[in-house]
Amino acid sequence: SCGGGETPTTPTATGAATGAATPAATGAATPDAKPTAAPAASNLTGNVTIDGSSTVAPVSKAVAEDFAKANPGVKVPVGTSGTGGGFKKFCAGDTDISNASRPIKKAEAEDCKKNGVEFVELPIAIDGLTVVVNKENTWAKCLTVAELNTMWSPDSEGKITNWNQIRPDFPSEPLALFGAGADSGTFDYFTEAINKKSKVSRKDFQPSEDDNLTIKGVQGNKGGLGFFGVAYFEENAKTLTAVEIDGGKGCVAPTAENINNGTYAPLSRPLFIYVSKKSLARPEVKAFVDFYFKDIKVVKEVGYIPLPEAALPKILERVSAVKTGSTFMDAPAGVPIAELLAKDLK
Amino acid sequence: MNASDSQSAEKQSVLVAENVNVFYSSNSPAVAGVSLEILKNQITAFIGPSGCGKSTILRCFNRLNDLIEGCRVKGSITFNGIDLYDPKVDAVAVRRHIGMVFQRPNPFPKSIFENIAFGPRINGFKGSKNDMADLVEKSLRSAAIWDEVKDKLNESGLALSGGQQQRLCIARAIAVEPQVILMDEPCSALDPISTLRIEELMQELKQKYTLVIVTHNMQQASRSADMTAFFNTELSDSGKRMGKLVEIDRTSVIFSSPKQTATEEYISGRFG
Amino acid sequence: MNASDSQSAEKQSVLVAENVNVFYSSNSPAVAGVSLEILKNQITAFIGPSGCGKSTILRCFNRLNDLIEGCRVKGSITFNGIDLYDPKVDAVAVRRHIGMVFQRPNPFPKSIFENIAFGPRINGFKGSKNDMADLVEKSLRSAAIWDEVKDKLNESGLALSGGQQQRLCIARAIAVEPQVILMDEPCSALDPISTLRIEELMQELKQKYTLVIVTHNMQQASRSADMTAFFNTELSDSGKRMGKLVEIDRTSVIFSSPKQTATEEYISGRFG
Amino acid sequence: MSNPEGDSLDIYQRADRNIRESLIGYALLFCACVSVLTTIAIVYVLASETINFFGKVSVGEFLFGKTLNNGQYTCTWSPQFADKNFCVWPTVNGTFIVAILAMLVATPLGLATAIYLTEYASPRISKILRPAIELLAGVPTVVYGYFALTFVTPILAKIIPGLSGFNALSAGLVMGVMIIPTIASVSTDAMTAVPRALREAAYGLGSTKKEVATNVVFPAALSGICAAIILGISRAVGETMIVAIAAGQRPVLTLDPRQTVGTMTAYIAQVAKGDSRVGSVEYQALFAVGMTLFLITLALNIISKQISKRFQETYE
Amino acid sequence: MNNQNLDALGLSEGQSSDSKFDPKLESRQMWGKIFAYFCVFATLLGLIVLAFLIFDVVGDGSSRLNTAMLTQYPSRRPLEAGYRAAILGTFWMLAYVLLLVVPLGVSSAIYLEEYAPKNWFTELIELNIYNLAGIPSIIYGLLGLGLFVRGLYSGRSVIVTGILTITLLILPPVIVISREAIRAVPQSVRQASYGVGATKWQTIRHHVLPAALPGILTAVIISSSRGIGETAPIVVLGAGTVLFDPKASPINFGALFSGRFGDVFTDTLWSNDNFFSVLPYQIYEWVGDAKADFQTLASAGIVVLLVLVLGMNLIAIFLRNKVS
Ligand SMILES: Nc1ncnc2c1ncn2[C@@H]1O[C@H](COP(=O)(O)OP(=O)(O)OP(=O)(O)O)[C@@H](O)[C@H]1O
Ligand SMILES: Nc1ncnc2c1ncn2[C@@H]1O[C@H](COP(=O)(O)OP(=O)(O)OP(=O)(O)O)[C@@H](O)[C@H]1O
Ligand SMILES: [Mg+2]
Ligand SMILES: [Mg+2]
Ligand SMILES: O=P([O-])([O-])[O-]
Repeated sequence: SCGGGETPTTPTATGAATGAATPAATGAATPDAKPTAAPAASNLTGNVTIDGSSTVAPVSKAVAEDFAKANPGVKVPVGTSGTGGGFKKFCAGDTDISNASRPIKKAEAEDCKKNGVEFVELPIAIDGLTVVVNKENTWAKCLTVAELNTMWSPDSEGKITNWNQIRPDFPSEPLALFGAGADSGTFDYFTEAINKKSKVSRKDFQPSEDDNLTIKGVQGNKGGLGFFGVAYFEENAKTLTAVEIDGGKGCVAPTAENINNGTYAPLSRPLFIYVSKKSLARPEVKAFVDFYFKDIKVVKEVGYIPLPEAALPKILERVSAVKTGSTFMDAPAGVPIAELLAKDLK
Repeated sequence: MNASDSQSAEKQSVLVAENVNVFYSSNSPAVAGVSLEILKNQITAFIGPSGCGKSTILRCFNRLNDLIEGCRVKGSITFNGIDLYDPKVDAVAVRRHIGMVFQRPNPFPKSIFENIAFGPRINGFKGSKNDMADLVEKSLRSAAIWDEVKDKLNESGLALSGGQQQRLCIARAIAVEPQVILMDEPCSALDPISTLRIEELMQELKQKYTLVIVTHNMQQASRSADMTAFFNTELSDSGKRMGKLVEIDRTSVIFSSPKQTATEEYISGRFG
Repeated sequence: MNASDSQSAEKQSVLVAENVNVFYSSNSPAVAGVSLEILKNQITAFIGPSGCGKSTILRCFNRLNDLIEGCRVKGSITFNGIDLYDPKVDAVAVRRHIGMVFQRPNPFPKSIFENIAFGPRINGFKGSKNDMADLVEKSLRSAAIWDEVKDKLNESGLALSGGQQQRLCIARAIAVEPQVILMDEPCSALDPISTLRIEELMQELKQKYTLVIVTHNMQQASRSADMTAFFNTELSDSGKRMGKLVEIDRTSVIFSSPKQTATEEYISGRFG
Repeated sequence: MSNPEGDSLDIYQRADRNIRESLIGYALLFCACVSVLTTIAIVYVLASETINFFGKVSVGEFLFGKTLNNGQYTCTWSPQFADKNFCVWPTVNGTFIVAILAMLVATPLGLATAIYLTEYASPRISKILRPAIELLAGVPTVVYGYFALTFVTPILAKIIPGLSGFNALSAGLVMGVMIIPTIASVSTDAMTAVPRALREAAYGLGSTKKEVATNVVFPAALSGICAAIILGISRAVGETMIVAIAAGQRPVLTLDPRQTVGTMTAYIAQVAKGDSRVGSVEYQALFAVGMTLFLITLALNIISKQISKRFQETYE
Repeated sequence: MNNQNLDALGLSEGQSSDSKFDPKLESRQMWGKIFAYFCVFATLLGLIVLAFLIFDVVGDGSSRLNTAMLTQYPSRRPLEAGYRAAILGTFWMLAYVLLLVVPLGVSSAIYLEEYAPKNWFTELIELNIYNLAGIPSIIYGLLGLGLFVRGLYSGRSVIVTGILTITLLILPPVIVISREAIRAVPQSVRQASYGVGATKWQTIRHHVLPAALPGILTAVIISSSRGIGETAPIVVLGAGTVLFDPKASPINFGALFSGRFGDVFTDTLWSNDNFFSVLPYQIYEWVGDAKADFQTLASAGIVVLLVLVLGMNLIAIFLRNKVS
C-alpha cells in the first residue's frame, strides 16, 4: 500500500515448534513434505524483506506463514507497494525479494544494473480473472473481448446501460457493473486486457477493494456483472455463473487447464518473484526461496493457478544455479510459460 | 389563623394553609404544621432566619414545589376555597393565577416585549396583535417600568439593570392577570434605590393583587407589609431541624409586641 | 487612622494599610484610598453593604488577591513593619503568618487529621509523628471542636456539619501558628447556634491571635468586635462604583455615635 | 508605629522553592506545547504533499473542474484512472450527502434525547441513561460500518427499490446513530447551563413542561445547541470507516441517497490501502483531499467553538 | 367558592368564562404528552440500535467465539486464524499509549487550567487543542504516515508509529476532559490550601490532582478506548494484518542482562521490523475477505473489540458515578 509501504507478514515463533533443525539450504527435500504437518524449528535468524505486487502478496504471505512455523527466528515482512513500487525499492537494494504481477521492465532492469543489483527471475503461479454474472442471467454464457470492451470502455460511460446494447438478442435488463477498486492490481490488469491500456475504464461501475463486495453485488443484481480471481469464483460457484471468454479463438471457460495451457486469454498472466542475488547468498533468504517452491501448492489455496508441472524443475534450477537475468522481459502475451523459461537469460 | 385583629375577619382569605408539612425526599418534614391565611389585597411578609422554610411554604402556594423531585406536601392549601392539591387541579393552571417573582431577576433571554408577551401567549391570549401591544404596555406601566423601556421594547431583557430587570419580572407576572403574586426576596439582589422603588410598587400593586413576600430584611417587612409571619427553625423530637411558623399577626403587632419570645429575640437582633 | 480613642495608641498595630487602592483588571479601582490599622489581639469587624470591597481589602492582607488574574494593589500594607508587597516578600510565606477562614466552610476532601496536618507539613513541621498528633489535637482544641471529632479523626472532614466544618477550618488555620486570622463572613452559612459558638470561639482566640472579620450581620459586629470599620460604595468622578472606607472606630462608638451620617443610616437600617 | 516581632518573620522569597516551582511550570508548559507541535506537524505534512500535488494539477481544476478540448465542462474525481480528473467536488458531495443524512437522523433524536435527559428524566435516571447513550459513541466505527452493510442495507433494500448495495442512505442512517451522543451530550450541557430560574419563571406563568422545554430552555440554549450540531457535522464529515465499508467508493455528483457515493475519507482510506506509489499524483491527491478535509473540519470546529463561547458568556 | 376559579384551575375545561385568555389546557397537556413520548423514544432508540448491533454481531460470530480465536495467530485459513497477534498488538499499543498520554495529557491540562496566564499564546494553545480534538482521525493517520512511517521509519509501519499516532490522536480529548475535571475542583479547596501557606505546586499536588483523579482517569480510559477502536488512522499507516512478536518491548531485556549492550535496542519496540496489527484493523481486513468463514471470524473479533471497548467505558462510567 502507499500507506505503510509494507503490509507486513512477520512470522515468528509460536513456541509450538518441536523437532530438530532442518538443514536449510538443501533444496532437495521430498516434494511431498508438508511444512505445516511436521514443523521443525531451525535456528536460522534474520529478516527476509519482501515488497511489491499486491496480487502476488497473498502467495508470499501464505508461504511466509508456513515458513514461520519451521523457522521461528526469521521474520518475513511482506509489503504491498505494487509491482512498480516494489521494483523501485528492490533495485535500490532495499528489499530481498520483489513480488511482481508482470515481468520486470527494461527500464527497471537497467535501474537494477546501475545499482549493482542482480536478480533471479522466478515465475510462481498464473493469475486468471473470471467474469461472473448473476445466477438468473441465462443469456450471457459467453462474451467476446470486444463485448467486454463495449461494456467497460470509457466511451460507454453513461451510455451503455442495458444488456441489449451489448448484443441485440440479449434481453432488456439494466447492466450493473462491479469491479475491483481502481487502486488495485486486478483493476489494472483487467483494464489492460480488455481496454488495451491499464487503468483505462468507464468510471460508473461499482468499485470495491473487497472482492467479497463484488460477489455480493452480482449476487443481488439480476443484470450484474463483475470480475475477480478465478479461485474466489470456485468458492462462490453455487451462487454465481462464470462467463466463458472468446478471445478470438472461441469460447473458453476459466478452468485451470485452459489457464495453464494459455488458451484462456487474455484474462490470464504469470506471476513472479524476483530475488536479489546478493540476498540469496544469505542462508535465511535461500531457505525461504527453497521453501517457497516446496510450499508452492499454496498458490491454489490463495486463489491462483499453479504452474504447469513441467516448468517447476527449470525454475528450481534457476535457484540452485543462481541464474540471473530475465527471459520474460517484454515478452508478448499468450506465450506458454515453459517456452519462456527455456529462453536465454538476458 | 393566628391573627388576633378584628379587622381580619372582614378581609377575605385568598389562600388558606392548614397544618401544612413539606417533605424533601427524607421522611422528616423540612417545614411542619404551618397554618395561616393570606388576606386579599394585603401584603403578607414571611420573615425568619435562613433555612426556616419561608421559600418552601411560598412555593407550595403555586405548586412550584411539584417540580422538585421527591418533594411532597401534606395538609391542605386552598385557593378561593379550592383545594390546590386536589388531583383534579392542574398545576399549570394554578400557576397562571398565582404568579411568582424570584430572588434574582430572571428575565428570559428575549426582547423586553417577548418577556411580557410570553405568558399571555402560552395562555391562549385571545386578542389581536394590537391588543397584545396594549397588554404589554399596561403590564409594564403597572410595574412602573414603562417609561424606562418604552423606546427599547425590542432590546434584550438582559440588557437592563438589576432593578429594572426585577420590575420587568413583576410586569411579566402581572401580564397573565394573576390574583396573587408571590415574591421570594425580590429585593435581596438589588441596591437600596432599586429596593425602594420595588417597595413603592408593591404598595400600588396591592390595590389589585394579593401579595406574599419573603424577606430577610426586617426593615423592609416593617415598612411594607400589612401582615407578618415569623418562621423559625426548631429541632424535632428526633433531632432533625424543621421549620415552624412561630406566629403571624399584623405587622405592627409583630414588631412592637410579639407574643412569642423567639419572635422578639429575632426582631431585636439577638440572633439570626 | 480615624480611631479617636486614646486606648488605641497603647495597642500595637499588626497590619497597617495606607491609602490602599485595589484594581480588578479595569483601570478604575474597586476599592480606593483605604487607610486603617489592625490592632494586636483585637477583633476588627468590617461592615458595609454588599460589593463595597470588604472582602477585597481583607484578601489584600494575606495577598490572596495575587491569585486573581489582573488584580493589582496600590498603596502600602505593612505587616509588623514589613511591606507585604515588597518584591522580596514571598506571598506563600505571608499566608502562613496571616491565616484565613472563608465564608463557606471549605475543608479539604480528606480526613479530619489530614486537614489539620497539611499546613504544618508543607511548612516543614519538624516534629515526630507524635508531635504532629499533639499539634493536631492542640489545634482542634483551640477551635473548640476536639471533643466532637476526637473519635473520628480518620473520617472525612466533609462528613461534619456546617458549623463543625467551619471550626475545623479555624483549627486548620491555627495549626500553622499564624499571627493574624482573617475571616470573611465566617458565620453567614451557619445556623444561629453554630454562629454563637463561633462567636464565643473568636473571643477566646483573640487572646493569642489578631482577628479581622467581615460580616453582614451588624448584631454580630456589635456583639463581637472591638473595632468596627464601615465601608460603603461611592460613585467616583467618572461615575464608576467604588468601595471606600467611611470610618473605623471602636465598635461602641460606631454603633452609638458614628461620625458619618452614612454610617448611621446603615446601622439604623435605613439602607442596605 | 510598626514594631517588628521578636522572632524574625520568614516571609521573604526563597530561591530553592522559586526555582522548583518555576521548573515545574516550564515542564508543564512544554507538555502543553506538544499539541501545538502536533498541529504544526499536521499542517506541514499535509501542506508539503499538497504543494507537490498542485505542482501537477491546477488549483482551478481541483476546485472547479475543467473544460475539455471539445468545450465540455467536466468535474469528476478519478485520480486512479488513466483518464485522470481531479475535481474534488464529487468527493465533497459524497461526504456531505452522507453527513446530511446522518444529521437528519442525529439532530432530532439527539436534541430530543437532550431534552428528555434535562427536562423529563429524574436525575437518577439521567445519570444512568446519559452514559448509556454515550456508549454509542464508544462503539468502534468499523463495527458500525459492518452493521450498516450487513444488517441495515439488506433491510432497506427490501423497502426501497433501486437501492445500491453500497449506498449513502444506510451509511448515513447508521452514522446518524453514531452521532446522537455527540449532539445529545453537548446540548445536554447547554440545556443544563440554562439557569433553573428561567424554567421556574416560565412555570410560574403557567407553562407546561413541553412549553418550558421548547419555548424557554431550547431558545436559551440555542447557541450551545448550534455548536453541538456543527460539532456533529464535523464528526460526520470526518468519519471514515462507516462510509468506506458501507457507502461505496465511487465519487459522483448526485443527490440521490440510494446511490453509491465516494467520500473524501473513503478516498483516503482506499488509496492508503491500495497500491498507489509514493510520489505518484494519486498519492499526492491523498494529501490534497486530506488538506481539504482538514480545512473543512477546522472551519466547522472554529465556528462551533465561537458559538459555544458566546453561549457560555451569556450564562457565566 | 366561585365558578370562575373552578374553570381557571382546569376543573371544568371547555366553558371557560375567562374573558381574555383561552388556555386550552387539555390540548396543551396532550401535546406535552406526545412530545414527552417522542423524547423518551429518541432516548431509547440509540440504545435499541446498540442492542440490535450487539445481537447481530454475536449471532454472526457465535460459532467462532471460543478460546482458539484468541490464541491463534492469523492465517490464510479462516478456521486456523485467530486474533492473538491483533489482541497483543492492541494491548501493547494501549499500554504504551497510556504511558505517553497520561503524563502529557495531565500535564497539559494542569498547565492550561492552573498556570497559563491569560495571553495570546495560551489562547492559541487552547483553541488549538479544541480544534485538534475535532479533527478527523484519518487526518492523524496522514500525520503518522508522513511523520513517523515515512519519516522516522523510512516507510515501515511499525508499532511505534501506531503508538505515536494514536497518542497524538487521543491527547486532545484527554486534555480537554482532564481540564474539566481539574476545573471542577472547587476554588475553595485551592484557597484553603493557599491560605495555610502552600505553594502552587503543593496545592495542585496535594489537593487538586487527588480530587480531580477520578475525572482524569475517566478521561484517559474513555479516550484510550476510542483510541484502540480506531481503524482509519491504522489503515492509513498501513499496519500489518498477520503477525506480531509478543516479546517486543522497548528494551531487549535478554540482551541487557546477558551484557550484549549493542543489542539492547534491537528487536524491540523501537526497532524497525516490529510490524504490528491491531484488532479493529484485523477485523476490517477480514470483513472484506471473500471467504465466508472469515466474516464469521470478523464478527467474533467485533465481539472481542466491543467487550474491550465497552468494558473500558463501563469502568469509566463506574468511576465517574462513584465520585459524583
Ligand atoms: N430542593 C431541596 N431539597 C432538599 N431540601 C431542601 C430543598 N430546598 C430547601 N430544602 C431544605 O428545606 C429547608 C427550608 O428551606 P427554605 O429554602 O425554604 O428556607 P428559607 O427560609 O427560604 O431560607 P433562605 O432564607 O436561606 O432562603 C432547609 O433546611 C433546606 O435545606
Ligand atoms: N475577582 C473579581 N474580579 C473583578 N471584580 C471583582 C472581583 N471580586 C470582586 N470584584 C468587585 O470588587 C468590588 C468589591 O467586591 P468585594 O467582594 O470586595 O465586596 P464585599 O464588600 O466583600 O461584598 P459582599 O458583601 O457581597 O461579599 C465589587 O464591585 C465586585 O464586583
Ligand atoms: Mg429562601
Ligand atoms: Mg465579600
Ligand atoms: O499490485 P500489482 O502490481 O499486482 O498491481
